[in-house]
Parts: sequence; C-alpha cells; structure tokens
Amino acid sequence: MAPLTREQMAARVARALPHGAFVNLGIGMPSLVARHIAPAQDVTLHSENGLLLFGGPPPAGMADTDLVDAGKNPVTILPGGSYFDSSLSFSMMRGGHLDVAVLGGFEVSAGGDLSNWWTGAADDPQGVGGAMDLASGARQIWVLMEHRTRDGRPKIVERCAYPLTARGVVTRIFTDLAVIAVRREGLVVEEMVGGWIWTACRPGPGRA
Amino acid sequence: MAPLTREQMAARVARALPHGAFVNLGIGMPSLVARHIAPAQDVTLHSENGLLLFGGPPPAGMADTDLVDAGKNPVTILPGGSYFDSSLSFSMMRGGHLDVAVLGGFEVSAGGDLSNWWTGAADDPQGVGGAMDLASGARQIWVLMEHRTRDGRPKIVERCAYPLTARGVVTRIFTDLAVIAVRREGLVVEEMVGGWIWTACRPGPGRA
Amino acid sequence: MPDRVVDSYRDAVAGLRRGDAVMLGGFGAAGVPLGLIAAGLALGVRDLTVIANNAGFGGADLTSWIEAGMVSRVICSYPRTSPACVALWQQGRLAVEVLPQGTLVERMRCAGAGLGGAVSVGTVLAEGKESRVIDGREYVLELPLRADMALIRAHRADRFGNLTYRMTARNFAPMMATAAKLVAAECAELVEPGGIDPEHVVTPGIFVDRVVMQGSLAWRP
Amino acid sequence: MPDRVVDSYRDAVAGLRRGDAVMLGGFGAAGVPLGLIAAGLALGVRDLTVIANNAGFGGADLTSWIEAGMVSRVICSYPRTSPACVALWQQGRLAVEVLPQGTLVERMRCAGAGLGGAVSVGTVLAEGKESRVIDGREYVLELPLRADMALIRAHRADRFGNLTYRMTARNFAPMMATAAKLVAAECAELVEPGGIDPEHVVTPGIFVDRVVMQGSLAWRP
Repeated sequence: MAPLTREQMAARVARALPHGAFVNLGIGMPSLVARHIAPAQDVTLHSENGLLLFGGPPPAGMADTDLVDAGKNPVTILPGGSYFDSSLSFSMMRGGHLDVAVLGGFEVSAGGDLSNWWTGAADDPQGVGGAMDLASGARQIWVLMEHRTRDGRPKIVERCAYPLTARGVVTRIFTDLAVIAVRREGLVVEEMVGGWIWTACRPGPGRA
Repeated sequence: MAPLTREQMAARVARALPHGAFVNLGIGMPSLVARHIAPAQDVTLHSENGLLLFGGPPPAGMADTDLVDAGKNPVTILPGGSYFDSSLSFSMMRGGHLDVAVLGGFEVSAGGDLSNWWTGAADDPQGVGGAMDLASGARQIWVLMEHRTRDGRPKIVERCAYPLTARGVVTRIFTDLAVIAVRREGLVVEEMVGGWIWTACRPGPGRA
Repeated sequence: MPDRVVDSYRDAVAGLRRGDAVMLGGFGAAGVPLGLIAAGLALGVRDLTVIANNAGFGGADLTSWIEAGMVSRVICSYPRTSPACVALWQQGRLAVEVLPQGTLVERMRCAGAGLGGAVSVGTVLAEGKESRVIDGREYVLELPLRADMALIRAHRADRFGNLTYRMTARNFAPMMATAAKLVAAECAELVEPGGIDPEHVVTPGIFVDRVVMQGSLAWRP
Repeated sequence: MPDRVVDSYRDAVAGLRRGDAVMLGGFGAAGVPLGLIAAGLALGVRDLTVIANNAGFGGADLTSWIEAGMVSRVICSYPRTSPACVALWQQGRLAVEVLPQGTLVERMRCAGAGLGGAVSVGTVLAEGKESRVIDGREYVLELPLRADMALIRAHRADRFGNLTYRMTARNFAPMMATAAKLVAAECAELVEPGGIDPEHVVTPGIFVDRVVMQGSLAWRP
C-alpha cells in the first residue's frame, strides 16, 4: 500500500484526538488536522497569538487581517471563542492547560527528543515562535511528519542531529507509514500502513 | 495654634498631589484625602482590588457590594474608569506605575523606613494586605499620620521599633504638626503648624 | 465544545477532599462565592488549606468553614477581619500564613503560567526566603502557589466556561482559575456560547471545569 | 484625568532617540502599528533595538526600518519572515536575538510588573543562562525586558488612554504597554472617557502616554 498522503496523515491525527481536548496545531502540516476534526469530538483549538475556539478559513473575500492563526492564515471564531493577549495565551501553553500540541518535526529521537525549529546552519536564521513553549508545556506532544526525508533517510532517529526544540517530550509520532508511541521502554509501533514492515521504518542512527 | 485636624491633614496631602498623578490612598486616614482633591488636579485614584479612576461613596441606598475600594468602602466609578484583576493591579503597584502612595504609619524612621502593618506582638494577627507592595512599588511614598502617639511619644523616630513594612521608602511625612521631607541628608521640615517649633516634634529615639 | 454547566452547587464542589488546598475568590464581600462555600460547608471536609485574600468577615464566607473546624491552614494577606480565624489562631488551633497581597497573586500566576517561580520584590515577610540582588535591588524567589480546587464567583458565564466578572468582584478569581486543578464558578447569568462577546471574555473556558448558576439550591441538605 | 490624545503620528513618536529600545506590537499583520512605524521612519533615528514578535514581512512594517538602516538589533521570536532582516543579519550588519515567544512576553511582563525576573521553563535557547531545578524540572532565570518606547495598535481608545483591541491584533500590545517608559497607541476609534465600558478595558490608561487616531496624517514630511 502506498504511504499515507498528507491529508490522510492529518485525518489520522484528528481521529486520535481525545473527546473534549484543548489542542494547539503547529504551523505547516499540523494545521491540516483542523479540517478533519469531527464536530462531535468537541475539540477546542488554541492558537498562540491569542485565540481559543476557532474554525477554518472564512468564505472568499471575508478574510480579516486581524483574525489569523499562528500561521498567519485567516480563520473564523466560533461561538464560545475568545481573544486574549500573548501573556495569557502562553500561560495556557506553558501552564499545562493544553491537552495536546500537534507539531511538525525535522527529527524525533527514540527518547522523545524533538528537533523542529532550526537546522543549526550558521547562515540559517533561527525561527522559534512558540515551538519551544508548546513543546515544553502541553500535556502531550504529538509529532506529525513524513517518516523519511526526501532523500530517504529516517526522521525517527536514535539521537537528533538538528538542534533540539525540547528534550524527551514527544509522546506520539504520526507519519505516512506508522503511528508510534514513545514510551519509557522505547518506541512502540501502534499501527503500520498495510504492506510496510517495521524494519523498513525503524529509527536510523541520525545524521553524522 | 492647635494641631491640624484629621480633615485638615488630609486636605494638606491632597493639595500636595502633583497634577495628573496616579495615586493610591491607603486605608484609614489616607482614605480621607480623596474628598479634598480638586477636580482640576486631574488626579486618578487606584485601588488595589482592581479599580482605577473612582470617586466617593454613592448616594445613600445606592451602594453596591461589588464596587468597593481597598478599605471595603462603597465607591463610584468615574467616566474613564476601569476594572481589572489583582494581577494587573499589583503590576501597576509593583511595576512603578503609581506616582504616589499615601499610607498610614505606626512609625517612620529618619531614614525613611516605614512601619505600618503589624505591632509585632505575638498574639496580634498580622495583616499586610497590599501595604508592602505599595510601599515597595510606588514612585513616592507619603505617610499621613499623627505626629505623636496617644501617650505623647514621637512617631518619627531614629529607628523603627515595630516590624518594618519597607526600608528607606518614605519620601514625605504629613502630620498634624508638620510636613517633613525625607532626604538623603536627613529629615527636612518643609512646613510647621504656626506656634509649634521643631524641637517639640523632632524624631524621638523610638521605643525601647 | 465541552459543556461545563452542573445542576447544583453540590455537584460543583464534588470531590473536595480532606487535606485539599482550596482557593476562594473575593476581596471584602466582592466576589465571594457564597453558594459554593455553603456547599463546601455541607460537605464538612476537614484539614483544608484555604488560600484567599481575607480570612472572611463572619457569617457565610470562609469564616463559616473555620468555625466548623474544616480548616487547618489559611494562606491570606489579611486575616484580621475574621474573629473566628484570629481566635483559633491565638489558641494554636489554626495555622495562618500571611503574604503580601501582590506576592499572593503573583504566586498564583506562577502556578497557572507554568513558571518555577517569580523573582519578586523583597519584603519583610519574605525574610528567610532565598534572596538576590539584581540591578541593585533586593529580590526574593517566590514559588508557585497551587490548589486542588478554586471556588470563584463570576458574573456572566457561558456553557463552555467563559467568564466575565462584575466590578471589583473580579479581583483574584482570574488568577485562581489558572492555578487550581479543578475550577468551579458560580455565576449570576448563564448564556449559550456566543452570549459573551469574545473580546469581553475575562477567563476563557479552558480554565474552568464547572459552572453553576446562582440559585441552584439543590446543594441544601 | 489627563488627556492622552496627540494630534499627529509625529507627535506620538516624538522623542524617539538614537540607541533607544522600541517595542512594536503585532503578530503577522494583526496589530502592527503602521502609522506609528511610518512616523518613526520619517524620523530616521538610528541604532535602534527593536523588540517585536516578528521582524516584519516586507513593506511598511518593521522591515521598512531595517531597510532604512535604523535598526542595529532585533529581539524577536521569528525573524525569518523578513528578507531584509535575514539578509542584513547574514551580512553581519544586524544583530538578531531569537527568544521563544513565551519567554519574550514573560520578560516584558516582568518589566511591567516590577519583578526581578521569572523562573521560566528551560529551553534550548536559554542555554548559558542561570538554571536551577525546582520540583524535578529544569528552569532558567529570565530577566526583565524593557523599552524606552512601545508603539502599539489599539482598536478603541478614550482620551484617558484606556484601550481595547480587535481580535488577534491584541497579542503583545497589553504587555508592551506595561514594559516601556513611553507608550504610544494608534487607534481606529477615539471616544470620550466613559465610551468604553469599564468592564471591557483591556489596557487601562495608566499604562498609556499618547493616543493618536488612525488617519492623523500630519506626520507626513
């Protein structure tokens, strides 16, 4: 079977979100998760720029530059939503009030370390935004990423080569090939896409 | 001339408030200052329970238990006033955003130490409220108190005997006999009630 | 969107246990959650640590818990207004810890914001705490102050738990709502989601677990 | 009650000096004070340290100051969106300090609240800062972040300087307003005192020094 598409991956994450959860979706692929969450799941989305309980983009022509998510995309607020300042927003994130943060990843280590904010190259400008606050503060950190880099190397590794976003925080990894839990005893494959075997997607040693 | 009455003392403090100042009036005698502030002074009163720009008590029968000052007295909010939580209120106080706090005092030392929160007696319950936050945070601390205790001992002393509220913070003392500035070089009598001489009201050594 | 509304004060305080730390909103009479306090009184739980600005003024506020022997420790800024609190403390039957009001609220915020502590202005009441000088001024390390339950009074609430407050009844409640494991709010008005302008929400629903409408008197024994 | 309204953007930014630290509100395009930034550009002050969430996106935002050579240092959480910022940094002509967004706002709050610092969750970007373990978790000491001037965009303002914001344009502005010596806010609506419900004020006037109505174009050279 083919690896999951990005939308299929996003849908898989959406299905896994607990009922009633407060969730922050990182920029990039994690933001695709929103459209796959069923209303019956009663999930509340948080955005670090100061927004709780919002939905997808407004109809064409109705976008408002004052109403955006953390990825600067126009969104709509839902009944029961609220606006607040960055201080209270980061209290929600750092204070453990979010149930799940779904983040993109460059690499995840077998011990749950996450790299997703900077390549470490001297001429690559850093850009952290709220990634470290989320990774350190949400109750569960789920990573949504391709299983392998474009040139075929595993992104789940023994040890991250890229600068870390946070240490030992990732609890679940959703890829185009598998769903993997990060447990104290190690990585546990919860699901695999049919036709793929674990030896094909087990952690690599990481970049030299 | 007789010593000033409490109302006269309060009026003297009111007259000294700078134009446009943000001011917190402590409970007790300092709260009497409010009624003597002229509208043209553009003074804004702050109350630590979360209130800015308020006026005196409402007409009889119109008091609202949800609208009180720090002394739990019913007040009225003025146009341009605001409500906020204790956290933001204490940011105003501790962050140096108030120009003047007028506080009562048990004792003030020649170095500007203030005692006004606790007698120190083992069976006397402590009650600090916002006194320490104000004394440490407002830009100027003025103390409004009788010059002497009921049994005639000076309340301006070389060294405070009561537990301190804050060290070296008092900038001016308003009593029934004098207005005294606390300067680096020592106490400076700015005004005296006619007929009184400084030797009668200079600092005492403090309680044994 | 979860529905936070419970049917009775009794349901709102359910789970309060011996030895819990409980935050009670209010400054003076403003914002004291009298219905929730009465429901707690009916539970009769003991050995509580209560965190509040005042220790009550007598009657149906925190004083009622103290008089009923439910409280073993009070953390507050001003205990003197409660005769029962003062008397039991003088008899050595109640521990009272007094904090500057600003320290009290800052420590709540630390707990709610996931901070390890605040480097706060040194006060006489902080003597003995770890201190340091920064930019020539003395500061002390103040640690987070958490609770198992916070009982607060809101004005308008929606089913999602968004809250507004009324006048100076707001005081400590927004910070307490961030600092407790379980937050129960009584409210004077209950509306559907959308009934509070999203610009006017003071405490977003993420911080609130239970909402009970004032007058929900089913708690009475 | 003092009147905070000034007649022009030029008056609102008057006093901005070489070497100042300036906070600029905004997240994305939401809340960026374009009028105040343009007035600052007209002043052409140099060696500024600018504290903002983003380094701009090009055009009339912070990028315009960077392109004009006014900025020697940027403190932000996400500089990558500004090509001018990235290019000058790569050429070694602009210092860029990147902070986690939560650390950035917490340090502003410390400055505004009179704290000596916050004991904040340790992150990779805090390595080298003083750290300590509290309750088994590693924290670092983060110090206050102050500014000489904060330029922010509000929605409704009254003459006293009370502010409300619009939607997610609120973001950093309320904290910046507490952390700068001089705070100038541009607003879309200006009302008399009382024109904002006291329950709905987000930034009380005590924090605001100057208010300018959007469209006050007298700043143009």
